[in-house]
Amino acid sequence: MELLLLLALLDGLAYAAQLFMVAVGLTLVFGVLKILNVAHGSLFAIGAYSASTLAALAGTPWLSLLALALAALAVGAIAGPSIERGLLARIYDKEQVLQLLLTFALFMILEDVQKLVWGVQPVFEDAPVRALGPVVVGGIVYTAYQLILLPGLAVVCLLFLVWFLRRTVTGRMILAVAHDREAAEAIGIDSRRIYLLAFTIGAGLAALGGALAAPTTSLVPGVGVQTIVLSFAVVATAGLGQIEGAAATALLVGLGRSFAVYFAPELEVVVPYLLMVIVLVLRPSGLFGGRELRRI
Amino acid sequence: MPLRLAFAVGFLALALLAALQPWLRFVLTLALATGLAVLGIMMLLRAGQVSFGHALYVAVGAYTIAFARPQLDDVLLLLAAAVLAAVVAGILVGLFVSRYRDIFFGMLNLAFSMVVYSLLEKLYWLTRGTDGIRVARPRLFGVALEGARYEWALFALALVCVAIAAALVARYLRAPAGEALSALKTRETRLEFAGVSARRVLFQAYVVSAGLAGLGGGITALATLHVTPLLVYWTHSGELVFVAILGGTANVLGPFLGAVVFELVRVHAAAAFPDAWQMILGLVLLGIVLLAARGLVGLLEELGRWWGRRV
Amino acid sequence: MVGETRVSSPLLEARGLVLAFGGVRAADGIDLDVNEGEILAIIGPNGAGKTTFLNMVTGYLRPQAGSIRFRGREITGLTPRRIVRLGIARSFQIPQLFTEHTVLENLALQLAAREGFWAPFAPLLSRARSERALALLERFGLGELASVRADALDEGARKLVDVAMATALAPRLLLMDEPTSGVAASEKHAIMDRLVSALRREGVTAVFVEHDMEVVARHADRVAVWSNGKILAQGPPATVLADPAVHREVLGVEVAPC
Amino acid sequence: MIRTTRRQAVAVAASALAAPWILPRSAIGQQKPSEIRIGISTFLSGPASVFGVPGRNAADLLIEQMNARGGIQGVPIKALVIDEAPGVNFLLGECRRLAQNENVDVMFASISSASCLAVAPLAEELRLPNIMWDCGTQRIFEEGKWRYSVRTQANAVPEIVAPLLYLLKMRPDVQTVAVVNQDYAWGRDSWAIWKTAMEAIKPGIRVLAELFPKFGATDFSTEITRLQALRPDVVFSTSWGGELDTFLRQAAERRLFERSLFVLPLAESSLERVGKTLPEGVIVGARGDHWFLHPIAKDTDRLKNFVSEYRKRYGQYPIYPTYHMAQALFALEAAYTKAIAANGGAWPSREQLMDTLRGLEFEHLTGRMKIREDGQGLEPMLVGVTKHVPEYPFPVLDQMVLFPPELTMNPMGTKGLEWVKGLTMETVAKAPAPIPYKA
Repeated sequence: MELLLLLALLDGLAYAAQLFMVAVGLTLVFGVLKILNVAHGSLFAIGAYSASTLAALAGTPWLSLLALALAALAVGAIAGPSIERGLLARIYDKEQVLQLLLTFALFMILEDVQKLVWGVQPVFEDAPVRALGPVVVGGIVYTAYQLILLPGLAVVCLLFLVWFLRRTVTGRMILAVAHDREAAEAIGIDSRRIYLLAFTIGAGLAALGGALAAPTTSLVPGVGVQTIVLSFAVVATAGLGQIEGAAATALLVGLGRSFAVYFAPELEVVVPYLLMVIVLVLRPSGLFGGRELRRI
Repeated sequence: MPLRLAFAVGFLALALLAALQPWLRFVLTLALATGLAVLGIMMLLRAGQVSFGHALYVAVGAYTIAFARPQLDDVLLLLAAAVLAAVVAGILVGLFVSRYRDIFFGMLNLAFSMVVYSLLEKLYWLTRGTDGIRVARPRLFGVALEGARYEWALFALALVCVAIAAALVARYLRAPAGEALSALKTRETRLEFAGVSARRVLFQAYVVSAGLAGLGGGITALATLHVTPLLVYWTHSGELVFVAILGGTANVLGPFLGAVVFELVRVHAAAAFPDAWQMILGLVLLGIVLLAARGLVGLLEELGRWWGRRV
Repeated sequence: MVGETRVSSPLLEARGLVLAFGGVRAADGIDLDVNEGEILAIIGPNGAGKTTFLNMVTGYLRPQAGSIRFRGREITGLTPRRIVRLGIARSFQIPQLFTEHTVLENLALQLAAREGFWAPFAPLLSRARSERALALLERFGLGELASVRADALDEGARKLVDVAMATALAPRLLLMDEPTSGVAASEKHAIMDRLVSALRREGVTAVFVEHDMEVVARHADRVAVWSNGKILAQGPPATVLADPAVHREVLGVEVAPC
Repeated sequence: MIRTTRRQAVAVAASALAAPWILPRSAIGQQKPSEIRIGISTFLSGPASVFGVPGRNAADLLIEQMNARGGIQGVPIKALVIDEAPGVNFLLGECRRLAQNENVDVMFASISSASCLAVAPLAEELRLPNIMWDCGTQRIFEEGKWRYSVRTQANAVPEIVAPLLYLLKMRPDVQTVAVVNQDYAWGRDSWAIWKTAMEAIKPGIRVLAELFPKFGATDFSTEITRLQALRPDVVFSTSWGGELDTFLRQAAERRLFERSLFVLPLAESSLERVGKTLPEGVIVGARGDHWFLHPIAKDTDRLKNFVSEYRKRYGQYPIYPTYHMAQALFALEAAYTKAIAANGGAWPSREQLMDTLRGLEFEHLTGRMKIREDGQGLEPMLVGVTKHVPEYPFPVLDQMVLFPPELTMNPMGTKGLEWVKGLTMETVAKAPAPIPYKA
């Protein structure tokens, strides 16, 4: 029984790490730009496809690990600014619904773009996983990639983001804009630049999430769709723009899911949504969200 | 009343289209059904709230018909059952979600719809999972209709439902509780300081919107005679919001205009580019959002104004 | 028992209200009575806690300690919706208008809030309601703006519409947060004259936050001076405004020429 | 000006209102058409496009080849492809468009069972000949009688029974089994068939875990950990596409193949992609009597030519949906040919075409098959076990058994799920001898 619990815990951690990597970028973008980016899943998918392509070219397994990071960086650096400047920046003054729908349109377009570029046959490149080899826990074989590297990177990513946002000038500027755009502008912060920066980081994180997931899974049309809905649930459960909240929620969902697989497999699919409803009943602004009072 | 005229012209145009192109009868019936669901979405959009899960009520309506069909053999009774079930579901969920705003409102709706989606897939013994349930073609006023007659009857019925729903919703939107929807969007606190429960304003509209979506789902099920869980998948909910924006929220014509244009674009895009129809739809949506944020109704109004200036 | 029914009992009694936000004490033991029929002005520097007091009375903020009674009834902790139904309406420092509606519709929504709000198919702008809304607007000299969308108004007009909306609720107690700030100086007095005479005619008790000492001196029966979440002084305008401490605290900060 | 338009409009509307009571075009008379128009519904987007697109590719290639030979009875073929991914509502509208606007002569529907179940009644209504080219649910002909629909391949019952028979023949000592299926109709149906048949043939095999990860899952780590801890003798999975690939890769990385024997009735379609990650000794099905190294047909020109042309054009070996598409096309060709011959050279009506399809025997790429009177196709089931050979960078099938339909398919008028309850060890014993892989 203890072994079973331990295994469920390990599986949950590994899953939570993947989930966090996808959700954190979405949370960041939502926190700063107040836009729920439906195309986040597409960026995830494009990051994953690019990483697979690049990793396949890399030759040696260790180089392929590097290729993952490179692919994410490239996708973030290209897609982020072009989407923000080319599309989003045009409608910041419009209603939120329109901004949401814009990203939905983008999602539909990118779905077909992926198909045209990478085709419909599943793409699979697991050289990075093989490079790290297996780990054995209690007689059970895991891959080091999923059990150690991914959770490790998720923690690094979390710590980095917290440090970046709280301790650096740029990060504080992002937080200031996220908190109150008008007040931030009043003290001389160029919110347009912050938007660009935050969206680019968010896009990069989406691509990174995809790139890191790529070696563990087959990429097929629709892979982004599957990921994005879950990330939505994480973002809402966490509270608006809460990085630590996203981590905590990802952990909750990851553990909830793996315990479900062990003890009540039929519940697996609904676990994230049940968690979300329960959390929002108890805390209407999300796990880490503070209640906002409007100045009147 | 120009809106009534627009509806009359629109109905005539649809009937003509359906007569000239028999296959469009079915597509247009579905478009009208979608329009009914979007009419409900549009009420919520007026309150600034985006439901990313309203396909739930479409599915409740459709599955109610699938489950009730063995006992009921009448189109109108079945539709009534569909609306009733959707209203009940709307009350249950609405009591909960009407407390929430913006992303929480949107995501909770999404969550409920996704839970129902997985239940429809999971409860295989009850729902036949993704295979879906066949609906035997019911009678209308005791008359068994075949093929094209049934299609015409359903098309006409959809038009009648649209006319009634549009008229009632238009009046509702002019009544205080309807006008309060956009008041809720712009200054919810002020509503509360006037002694009005913003939650009740939203709840009431939510239940109406659920009923409308249920009616739309019912008509859909009666037209396709086969219901599957895909009806409630979140992309379908997204489509409903898409159509609402495409049509515009200025008046009750928008949802139907949007739905008809959406279906026609989709059908023609799919015919011309079977591999990239989704991209075409995405580009249309992009164009609307960037260039005509008030939707087709807004475009029509501007066209009318331009015409007025020229003459 | 007998005491509560006395005519002289205050309409509103605030006792020992305390509220702090992150170290700043916006209310630090506020005791204040508002008597039936009087018009009370609240003055004080920015950040003294004037708006916070209104927010607590109307249920937007909940005091951490203390109690508020209205017509002898405990209202602390009730929601704004309940409180407004008991007869306390307010206007806002930052106008809270329904910006997608016309001025007339803004007023009509307030009127509808009192009756007929849930009638599903009776139009908001029924003839009777429109006429009443228009009459209210005329009182504030806003008749011509009736069909203008609220987001197209200038600051002064917005402010007045906001106050008009509060009066449309026909409260027993009307709280106004800087009702004429942003209104052109030339119109200020005329509007206040009309407003105050209407309040007195209808026997409405009012509290208003004001920075313009002339307005205070002319219209208030009584003045309360706020400072750092406390009431520094209260009494008839002539006495209070002559107090050097008040002068230093309020006028020294606010009105001194730069 | 205005008056004429209105009068025209009224006239058009009036004639159109009358239109539904006019008989459809096809019933009036059968002249030899200028082309045979086929509407094909297949997945062009979403996860199932891993089957849909190869199916469409095969159609393109084969139709081109057929037209180069002069088409069917001298009439060229034209295909109109539609995407069934958006769901039944959309598909039914598209089918109506194809039938009523594009005047297709035959419909090939579909991949998903939901699509087939929804299209069959519509085909009746439109009197539109419909060949179900790939969908698997056995319910279609068990629960409905369809005048205008046939299926040119087997169905879920033999597709699951054959690998089970193969397993029990190869490993009669199996004690425990676990299932990992996608959580949707096919995953549930196929498990029900397997479980029922297994309990009938060899009662007492214990089911250690029934895992149904959600459809479209991208990670099976948790399931794999479960399976490692439970150590079932057999892991059964009817997953397909990217999900099967992921499951197999993750299982290989985590050495699950060393602990359990895998039975994968659909894995033929994944072999080339997963490559030698998939170890030897895994039981693999092909959803029918076809494979590019089919033990009997592999040296025939017909198959060799198809495989090499397909590879040249699309860069991959053909997988089962391409054969299913071929079966549909060859059946259509054979039916037209036979019907015209029986008709004294005249072009057959839709009803004649359908009558001919029932009971039709026809040649396809890898053999010969028959369509039963109820419309259900009968074909043998190829099952084998993986083997690594130097000639190919991916596993090939060894010890192939071609299970005849008599052994694995329920007879007409019975329900598959009931019929499998009558299977016994004798059925296993009747399995034909395995054919070893030959380069």
